Amino acid sequence: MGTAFARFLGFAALWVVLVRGVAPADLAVGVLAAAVATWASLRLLPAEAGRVNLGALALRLPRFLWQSVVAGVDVARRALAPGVPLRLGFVGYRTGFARGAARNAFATITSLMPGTVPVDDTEAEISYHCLDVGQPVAAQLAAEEREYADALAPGKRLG
Amino acid sequence: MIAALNAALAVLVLALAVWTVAARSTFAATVGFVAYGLVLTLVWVQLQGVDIALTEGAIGGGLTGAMLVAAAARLRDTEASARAERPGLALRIAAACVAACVTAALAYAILALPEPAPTLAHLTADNIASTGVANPITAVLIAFRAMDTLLEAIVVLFAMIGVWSLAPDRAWGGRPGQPHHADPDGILAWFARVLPPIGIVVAIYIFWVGADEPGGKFQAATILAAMWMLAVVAGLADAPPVSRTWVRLALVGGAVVFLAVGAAGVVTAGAFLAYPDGYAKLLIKLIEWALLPSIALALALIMAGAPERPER
Amino acid sequence: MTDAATLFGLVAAALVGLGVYALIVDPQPLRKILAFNVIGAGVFVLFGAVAHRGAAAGWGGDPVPQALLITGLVVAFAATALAVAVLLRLHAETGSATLAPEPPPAAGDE
Amino acid sequence: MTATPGGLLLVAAVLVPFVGVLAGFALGGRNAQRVAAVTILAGAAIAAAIVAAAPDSGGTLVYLLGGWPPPLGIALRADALSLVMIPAIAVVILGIGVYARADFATPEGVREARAPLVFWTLLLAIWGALNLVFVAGEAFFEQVALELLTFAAVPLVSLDGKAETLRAALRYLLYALSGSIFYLLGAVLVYGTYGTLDIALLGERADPDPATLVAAALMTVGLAAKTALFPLHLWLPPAHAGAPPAASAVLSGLVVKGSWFLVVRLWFDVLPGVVTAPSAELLAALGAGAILVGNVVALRQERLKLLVAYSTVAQIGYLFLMFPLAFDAGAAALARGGALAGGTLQAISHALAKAAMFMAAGLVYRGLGHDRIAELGGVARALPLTVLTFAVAGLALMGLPPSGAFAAKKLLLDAAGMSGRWWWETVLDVGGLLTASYVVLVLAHALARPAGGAVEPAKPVSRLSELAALALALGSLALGFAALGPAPFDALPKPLAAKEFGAALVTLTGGAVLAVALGRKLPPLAAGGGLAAAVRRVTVPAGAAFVRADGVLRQWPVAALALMLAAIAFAATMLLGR
Amino acid sequence: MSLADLFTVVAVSAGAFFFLAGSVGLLRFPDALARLHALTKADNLGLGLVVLGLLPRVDGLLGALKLVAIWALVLLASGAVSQLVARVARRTGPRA
Amino acid sequence: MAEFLLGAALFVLAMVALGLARVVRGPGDAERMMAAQLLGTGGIAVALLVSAATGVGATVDVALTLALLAAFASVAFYKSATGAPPDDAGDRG
Repeated sequence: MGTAFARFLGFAALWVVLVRGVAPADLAVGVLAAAVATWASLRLLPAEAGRVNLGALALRLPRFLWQSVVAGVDVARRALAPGVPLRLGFVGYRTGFARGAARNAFATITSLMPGTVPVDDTEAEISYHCLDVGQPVAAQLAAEEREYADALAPGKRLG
Repeated sequence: MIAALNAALAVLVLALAVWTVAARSTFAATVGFVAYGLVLTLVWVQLQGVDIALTEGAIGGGLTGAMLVAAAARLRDTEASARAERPGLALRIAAACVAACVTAALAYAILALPEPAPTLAHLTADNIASTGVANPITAVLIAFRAMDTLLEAIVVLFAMIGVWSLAPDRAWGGRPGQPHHADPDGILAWFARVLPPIGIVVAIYIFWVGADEPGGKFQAATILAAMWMLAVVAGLADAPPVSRTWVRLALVGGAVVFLAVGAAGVVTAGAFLAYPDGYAKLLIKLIEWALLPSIALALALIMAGAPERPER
Repeated sequence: MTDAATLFGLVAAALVGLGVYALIVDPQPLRKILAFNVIGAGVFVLFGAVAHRGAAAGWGGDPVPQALLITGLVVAFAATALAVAVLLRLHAETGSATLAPEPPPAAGDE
Repeated sequence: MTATPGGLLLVAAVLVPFVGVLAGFALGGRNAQRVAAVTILAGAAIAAAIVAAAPDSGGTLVYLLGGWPPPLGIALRADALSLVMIPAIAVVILGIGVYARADFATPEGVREARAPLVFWTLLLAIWGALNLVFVAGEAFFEQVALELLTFAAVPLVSLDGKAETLRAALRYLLYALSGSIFYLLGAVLVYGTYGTLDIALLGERADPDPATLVAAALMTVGLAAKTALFPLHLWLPPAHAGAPPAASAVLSGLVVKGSWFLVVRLWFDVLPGVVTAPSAELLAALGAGAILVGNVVALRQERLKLLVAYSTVAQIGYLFLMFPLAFDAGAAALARGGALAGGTLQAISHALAKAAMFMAAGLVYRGLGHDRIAELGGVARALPLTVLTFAVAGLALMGLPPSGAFAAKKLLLDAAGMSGRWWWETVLDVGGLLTASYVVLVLAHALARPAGGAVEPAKPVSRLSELAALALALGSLALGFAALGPAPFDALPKPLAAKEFGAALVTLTGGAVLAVALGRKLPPLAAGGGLAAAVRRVTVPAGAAFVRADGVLRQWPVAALALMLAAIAFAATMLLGR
Repeated sequence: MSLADLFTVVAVSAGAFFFLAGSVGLLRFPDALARLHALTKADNLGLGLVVLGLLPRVDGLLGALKLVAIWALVLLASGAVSQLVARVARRTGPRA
Repeated sequence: MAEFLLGAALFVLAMVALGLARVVRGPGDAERMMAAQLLGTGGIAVALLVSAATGVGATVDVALTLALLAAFASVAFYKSATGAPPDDAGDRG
């Protein structure tokens, strides 16, 4: 019930942002929209699949944004400056997240991190493609995982 | 600067059209077409047709693109043999000449269009107050030319019946399309779990503002259909059997409500599809709310294809 | 105002021409469907340019053609989807996708 | 512009079939057929009511949808032309509905089957779309009607799901969509020029300026492509021959009349002062080509259904002969009059006869298990009513008295005589001869003795279906009588005069000679072998050349090129003839 | 030029620069997976900076949040889709 | 200021067009999809910039729609490359 209500509030907040106001008529439809969205969300992603601690995630926002900037600058540097080398390769990263919603959220976040794109995953590890395998990629990913561990609580497998 | 932006868009549209026409591989041409649809969305913005940009973005950028990409991948093995049927040089030159003639004639006609341009904007503005809505396009769609819209909703239904008619006899009444399997813990499934609820909120928003600002049922229905398709291809949802009574009722519901309101107008307002004074906005909303799920479902089922899996 | 309309009107004319060329020469049905959509986009852009020319009453375009365009886009999608569905069914049935005239019917009964 | 009494009937004529579609589709199963039956009766009653209401409204019914007058709103209008077409189409639908009961019943033990549901819903869909074509008062609205018609017609082509019919359906869909898009392109230019698409308003305003000329050319060829006017007929023979018989009857008898009607609307009502004499001659020349090629190729077919389909190609040609004959050189505009009346009568007559002929062909197929013309021997004894239907429909198509086509021909020839264009008279006569040739050919085979003893029907044939087909054929044949009364038909010669019978005899004999000369094989019952063989040495290669030419024209690239060339030709003739 | 305008000019220019970088990367990087990095990293940052630059120009907090929501949506979609494209690119080998 | 924003939009559009060279050059279908994806992101940026420059707030909703749906072609691409039914999953790579 808590999850449903939290999601409902999230969708309602999205609605308020979209209509840019809280006029009563708008809000009435917004409640309906959020209710439908919550219903769909609970069907597609059951509450027991894991919990996202939005508060904890919000605390990581500055770090996430900064990492995005670093990632962008890194790519720009490699694209525009001919001197900067590319050392392409794959790195397997053993993650503590079991397969499922939490791991996918983690993978998506790390796909926006500097130098890494997840290309595959198995039971034990996520395979990353890296722009520079000379970097301590696994260590960086481990640091990320620690950062996000309390924000992304893994839940039951859906498969 | 706006002229430069327009010129750039024009060049980009033309370049992508040339690519779509000339690419050797059909898949490459299809991707070019997807890009073409996205650029057209920006063209609509520049032509101050935001309503149309929304529709193009949803249909051209979303549904049509996905459908054609999937079809191109499915038909890849037929390409080599089809290429052998390519007509000879003489015919190609003739075709080029004819196409150039058509373009030239059209360009001439366009440059000869009268100045100042005729418009129904003033007439629309004079009469829009009686409809209670502020978006003139919605007023045209559901009041001044309501019959058009009613029949277009029926056209979509006919197209869907046409798609269904392609079913093998044994599969009739069953579920459309092939079953989709995807790793339930994979990234596609995750994306399909997270995005559709957001899409639902956005769709209802686009629908809701349509009375007074750009937006409306067609755009919203397209988004809903796309969200549902995402869940289907990720293996999280399945198309319902086409013989289900609720499916049939949901499909015809919008048109039936539209017809009923129209028929009531004969008694209450003196003409079919006329709205009594003071109730216009209410009835327009009623029609739109009824059309939204019907059109969304019809578009989704058109995308899903003919029934291929017998029930049970 | 009319500058954009004229420019995109001429673009529309070119799009129609390109689509017509592909419609004639490309043997693959899917490419013909693409060509139909290229022509369709040209027609719609022209209609949009015509609507933009009719900008008045404080609106950026004549709302009547703009409204017609929206239904037109939806119907063009339905048409494309129906054509793709027939094509895929033909492919599933025969393993090929060609519009070349059918081979002479077999001598026996169907 | 104001609404007239009875205008609401026009809304009903369009929407009652569509309500039937929705109800039949929603209820599903056997109910679809029941709903169709009720709807067809209701629709027929509405058609009758429209005809009855017309005199009170001064001959033209008008309805303003939503109470909004054009140009902002849309008007429905039924003029004299619509008032003839609506009841005629209702009669054909009624006949097809009765005929199809046997073919499209939901089998026992099944809640719902694909083909019946699709057929019954789309039959109503086509009817509503056609009524919309007849009453729509606006060019974009006509476009909607065309879309409805196409989307409803294409699935009927591939109803049996075989690969050839799927290919035929795809070709039809793609070519028809191309036609639609060019029609829409023209409509866009018209809107850009006049700020309205209302037909009545356009009729007052249209001038021959560049945009209008380009629009006129594009809209004309778009519609011609959807009508399968020669040489834009690539899709028609396989589509009409491959569909189930009741569907073929709908497609051949009715659907092509929709886009033809729009050409008439466009030329007579929207652009009467824009089109020129040379462009009208060009349109009719394409019609003449259709008559010649369609008929000769029909004669060379091995299969009955393909023969009938090619005969449709030819019949479509007839429908376009009226345009130059209706051109009033004095006013430099198209004029409503005898030629238009003749053309309309021809359309109705063909709708009835062609539907009947496809039904008969379907019954032959069902009865024998095949429709190879050379093996039809004995079928006249096994299925006498069906062969009679074919013969009667054939007579009607030839234009022999007292058929509607006969009266139509007289009306057209009167118009031709007045303006001294003997050329079109020749085309009509040659067309009649060629039609006679394949009707005679088929009948000669059907009446011949079977190769091995008596023919037993492979499957029983529904008597009701036979009677429905016969009724339509007889209706076409008797249409000449119906047309005898009111002006401008009263100027016609009496169809039962001895002179007319003499002419009929000449046509039949000539047809027989042509059948001997051009047929694939020497038909049975043909005497005088030596002379015939000598003639055939020359004529048969000529016939085969027609078939080859048709084969080339029906290749996609050629047909698509022809579409655009036709557009250019129409634009040029409209420009040059000024 | 006000401070807000200056902020807009700087942020939007920076955003445009990253679009440049992304496109150059897409063209210059040697294989499909490397190009994917250019797409997901540079362009998303570019869009983010454009959004950032436009924030002072929209009225109201909610208007600003709406722009941010659009960016977040793009991040979500591109983060997920880049992984899908990567899987295909890896499967089909270095050529594709 | 509007001129600057439109100029930025033009620049972004030009960059996107540059990236579209990948649609032409490929070499693989994955690159082509990426280029189309790039156009989605760039198109959103252009729509937002134009919206800010012209003051037509509704254009933001166009960007919103694109953000929601521009990824769909890529999803279809992924499905058709990986999710084909077993009988015609013949490897092409």
